[in-house]
Amino acid sequence: MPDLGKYAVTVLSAYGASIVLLIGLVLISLRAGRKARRALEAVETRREIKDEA
Amino acid sequence: MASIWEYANPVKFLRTSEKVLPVLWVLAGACLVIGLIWGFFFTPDDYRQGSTVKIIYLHVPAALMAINAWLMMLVASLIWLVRRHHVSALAAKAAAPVGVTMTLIALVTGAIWGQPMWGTWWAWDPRLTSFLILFLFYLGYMALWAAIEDPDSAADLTSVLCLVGSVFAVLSRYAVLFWNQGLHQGASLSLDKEENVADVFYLPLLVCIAGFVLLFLALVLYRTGTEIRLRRTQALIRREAARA
Amino acid sequence: MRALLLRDLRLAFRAGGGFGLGLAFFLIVTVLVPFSVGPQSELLTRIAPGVLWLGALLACLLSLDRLLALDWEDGTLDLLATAPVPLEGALSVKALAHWLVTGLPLVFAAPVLGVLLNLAPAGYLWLVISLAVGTPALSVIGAFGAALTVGIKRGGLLLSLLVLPLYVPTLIFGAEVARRGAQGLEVGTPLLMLAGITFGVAALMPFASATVLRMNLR
Amino acid sequence: MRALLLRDLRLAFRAGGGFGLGLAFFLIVTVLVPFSVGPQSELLTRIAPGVLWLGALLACLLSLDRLLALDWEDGTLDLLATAPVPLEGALSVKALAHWLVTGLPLVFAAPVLGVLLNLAPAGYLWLVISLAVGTPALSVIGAFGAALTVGIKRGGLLLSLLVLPLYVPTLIFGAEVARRGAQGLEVGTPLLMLAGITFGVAALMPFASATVLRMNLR
Amino acid sequence: MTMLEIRDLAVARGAACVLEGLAFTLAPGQALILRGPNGSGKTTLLRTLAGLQPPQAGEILGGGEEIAYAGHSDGLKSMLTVAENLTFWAEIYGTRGIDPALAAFELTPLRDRLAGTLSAGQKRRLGLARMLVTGRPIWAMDEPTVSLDAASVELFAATVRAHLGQGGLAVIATHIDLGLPEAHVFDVSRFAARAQSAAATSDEAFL
Amino acid sequence: MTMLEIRDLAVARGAACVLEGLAFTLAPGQALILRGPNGSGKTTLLRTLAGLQPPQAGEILGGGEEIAYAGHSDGLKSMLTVAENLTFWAEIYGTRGIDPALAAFELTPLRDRLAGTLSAGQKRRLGLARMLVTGRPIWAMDEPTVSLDAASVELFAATVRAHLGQGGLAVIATHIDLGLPEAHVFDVSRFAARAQSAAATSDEAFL
Ligand code: HEM
Ligand SMILES: Nc1ncnc2c1ncn2[C@@H]1O[C@H](COP(=O)(O)OP(=O)(O)OP(=O)(O)O)[C@@H](O)[C@H]1O
Ligand SMILES: Nc1ncnc2c1ncn2[C@@H]1O[C@H](COP(=O)(O)OP(=O)(O)OP(=O)(O)O)[C@@H](O)[C@H]1O
Ligand SMILES: [Mg+2]
Ligand SMILES: [Mg+2]
Repeated sequence: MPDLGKYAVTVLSAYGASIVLLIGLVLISLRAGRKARRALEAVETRREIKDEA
Repeated sequence: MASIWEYANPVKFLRTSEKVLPVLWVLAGACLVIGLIWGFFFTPDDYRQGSTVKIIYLHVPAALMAINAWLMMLVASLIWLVRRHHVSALAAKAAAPVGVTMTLIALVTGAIWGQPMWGTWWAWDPRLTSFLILFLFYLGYMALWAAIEDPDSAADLTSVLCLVGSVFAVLSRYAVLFWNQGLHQGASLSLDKEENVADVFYLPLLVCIAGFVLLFLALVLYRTGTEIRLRRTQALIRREAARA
Repeated sequence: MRALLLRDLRLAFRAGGGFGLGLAFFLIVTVLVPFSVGPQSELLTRIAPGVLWLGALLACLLSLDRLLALDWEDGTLDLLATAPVPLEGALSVKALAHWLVTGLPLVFAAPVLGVLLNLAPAGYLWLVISLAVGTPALSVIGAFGAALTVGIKRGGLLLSLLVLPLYVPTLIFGAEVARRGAQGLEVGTPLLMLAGITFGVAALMPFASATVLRMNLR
Repeated sequence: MRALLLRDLRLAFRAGGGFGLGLAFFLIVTVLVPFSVGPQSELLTRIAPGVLWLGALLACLLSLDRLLALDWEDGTLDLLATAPVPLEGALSVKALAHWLVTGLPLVFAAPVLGVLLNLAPAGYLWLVISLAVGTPALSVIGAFGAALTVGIKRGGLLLSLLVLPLYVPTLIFGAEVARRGAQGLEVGTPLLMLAGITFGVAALMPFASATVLRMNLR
Repeated sequence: MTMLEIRDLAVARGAACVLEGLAFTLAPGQALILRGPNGSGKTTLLRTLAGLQPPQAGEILGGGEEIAYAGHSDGLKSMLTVAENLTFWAEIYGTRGIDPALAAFELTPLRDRLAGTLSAGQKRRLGLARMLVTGRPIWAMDEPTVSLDAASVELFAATVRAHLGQGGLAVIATHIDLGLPEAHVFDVSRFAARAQSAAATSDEAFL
Repeated sequence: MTMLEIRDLAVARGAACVLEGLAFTLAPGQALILRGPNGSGKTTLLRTLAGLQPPQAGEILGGGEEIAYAGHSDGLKSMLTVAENLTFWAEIYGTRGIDPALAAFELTPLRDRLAGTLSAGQKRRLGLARMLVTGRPIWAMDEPTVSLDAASVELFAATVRAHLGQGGLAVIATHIDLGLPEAHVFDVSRFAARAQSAAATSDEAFL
């Protein structure tokens, strides 16, 4: 750990806030992406079943 | 050589982005981790700003991406209005939340930085103010997307808003400059002003910027894919309903 | 009743339903203030508590015309008035839903916007408390105004006009709490008055609102 | 075209049509400001030009959703779009009518309200001039916002959200003229910019508005 | 037992009395078709029956908590789905099970569609399905078949008939033939208010 | 000479194609009645003819500046009188004289009444009178007789017949019988878009 001196709180909170925001964005994107993928797969399998019938 | 417009086909786009994305994620993650660790642990403190100079590795890349994301949306909107490629409309939609997060990071880190440097969290400096206005434009753009049901009209209307908004954003920038002279330092990444940032800070900063750019690309590609899948799902459901 | 609350909340969260718009409006008004009065931070610090209260009030006001007018236009209010729920209750529930989607978010957003206006550090706590105590009154009084103007096409502006004077006491005490808090003065009396207004209004106003709504539906 | 202008004006003057409401809102906001920031007169003098400009902007904003939404709801816009008038012209005329019933009265009312806020004597002239030059831009930009949100039920708040950032340059230059005027400084540059915005916007914006309106009617 | 009886009723719209001297009795299982040219006061009468406005004179027996009203507008939220719209009303009226109502108006395939995307007739069918979930015995309906095609009008007639069969009552204003021959026809134009009484509402005090 | 011809037209609503392969020709003096069950796409077709939305495929010859459209809503201002409403539209279309239009729909006694105080059917008559002041040869009307009583429907039929007699054209969507036996009936349900093309608008790219 580098010595941050009297600005430790400042620097750490800036890193903390940014990293939370970035990771939050990535997680939200991934979750929405997975949900969309699942929904699409559900519809596509339904379609295949129907096509076979 | 294949025309780049081929990738405007959603299915083709999905297939290609599927291949590119893992590489992008890895590169983005690597650049960010290397850049941030380098910047955080292995750079000296500035003689005036002390350790707060380390904030630059987040603040500057985020600020750059905040503007570039809007530019990308502007280009994508134009492409949609002129050539009507669905992928570009959806890419603009997908980029907005990324852009707004970047703006937020720039604002938050700037505010945290301002506390020790200027003795205040916030000052109505022209550059900070312009970013706040940019933030508002992002909010309005996203709210309009959310408010319209029909995806094509939503794409049309948000595209026009993006164009008009860009003009007014530039106008606001001049207005704000006129209104208040700032505290904030000028552009310092430009090549002719090397004296501003010493090499020790400059190299890790470049790596971080590369990381942010790659992360932006990865997120936009991924989110565009999500939007395409949602549209495709709706399209299939509609077709099913029409058959029934 | 629960069904009504859930429906109103659901409608607010659906695309275009208006959740978050009050918040955005609050943000924008706060941002516009420095543009209009100038950027000097010492000036901003002085007016910050008042501006934030005024902004919250306007954000609340602007969303009032969603409270009843939509339900009136598509005939829901007629049907609700003939349904087995007391109109007083229905109006209280609608005011509650309005507060949940408009007032409550403002309470949480206010400290962040305080930063933009250089609010004095001592002011944050009392700003939040005063908004939390005062904004419910704004929604309940607003429901009365909405009931009063419901028959009038695009009564939005008229509604604002009728409601604004009714908001004066709430605004005075609310802003007073925030201002005294920011200056480190004692806040007991205005806070008590503010709480009194909120409770009184929540208990009695729905009867007035239901009465005028019934007249308007006639 | 003339018929459209006359009809819009006539509707505005009829009962419930909204004429004077913008004015009243302007008055009330101005009156609420001392309640919220406190009554010290030297403070009020400092913020007076800005508050008056902000009040004018909000009054304008609040009446925007009458600009097109009413005509949309009752089907008039559909009929107008199939009628032999260019939509660009129709929108310009509607923006003009909006300015005549909202902006223009504010120009005349502002000096009176300036008294309430202890506006510096030198400020009156420039306040009136800046409002007269700037408010037309507010109506024209507002027409764009209204056209953008016309299909959306109760788009009122969304409309404000979209339009407010577009108002920033006008507000900055307008308030700057009024503020500098009140302090006896030179006002040439901001006044020129303000006039430039008004003319540019009046010349170009109707095309954008008509484009989005056509998209919305589709 | 549910009954609906009106005695010497007078109803007003705006400041003018439109109908007066109205009287009828409706027993369970009976339906009444209100007829009369445009502007004769059918809407006004139905709103009075539903309790939305007070009668000018005379009295209404029955009605009140027993009556369900359907006006010119359907009270649909375009941002809620068909099923959500109907469920809301079912909960308000404290009944449950929207499936029979959906089925009765052939809305089952549309149940997850947003109400805003329905065609005019589909919206109307949804508005009518609402009557089934109220669980109330007296139906007061204002031009229920507006925008409906012939097949849907038949659906509607069948639904009303089933409702009457269960001891329900219905008062329906309409201009077209509903295919309900068993219903009594009540022509309101015979009861048009005379000129004197036409202004005899709140103006009275000034005359 | 005014004609209206559509060739292989496809129309879409929302993101879904509803009708396709539509074709007809209408000569002066001819009327076309659009029929089809609820949700079959009549409104969509009329809006496309009126130029409010672009066709999905195919072409429309004639129309444009020749066509006057009347939709589900009448575009009335409730705070203007009957005469003021009509005069406004006359001026917009550059014609003059609203008296014949008022007379044709028996609105003369109501001419100074505010439009907001009219009954449903009276409002509709005013909306129809607007067509007469447009002075345009092609009328595209969506369920014009909603809320009209039998006498008013006859008035309407007579007006349309007079319009046709002067070489006018009319396309009318309706569910009820208008008493215009000479008009051709065009059943849109035969042209319902097939399943593949039902989603074949902007969805196409995603399939
Ligand atoms: C709160 C909002 C702030 C925003 C929106 C903001 C915005 C920006 C932007 C856009 C840049 C990139 C400039 C360029 O290289 O062209 C930048 C750079 C920079 N900002 Fe900020 N800033 C904010 C606050 C602060 C504060 C409080 C400080 C504290 C001293 C600060 C210090 C810097 C520094 C040192 C750079 C790097 C410029 C350079 O490369 O030398 N910023 N900021
Ligand atoms: N404010 C008012 N002042 C005077 N008369 C009014 C007012 N409002 C409505 N009327 C008149 O009251 C009468 C009754 O209207 P009502 O809507 O009840 O008729 P209706 O039988 O439902 O007609 P429709 O079949 O056209 O729907 C109409 O002649 C109408 O013109
Ligand atoms: N946003 C949308 N998405 C999908 N389908 C839609 C959308 N909007 C409308 N539709 C469908 O388009 C079809 C055509 O509607 P249209 O209003 O043209 O029918 P119509 O023939 O006028 O019916 P009606 O007689 O009931 O008025 C309907 O089946 C409707 O449900
Ligand atoms: Mg009626
Ligand atoms: Mg239709």
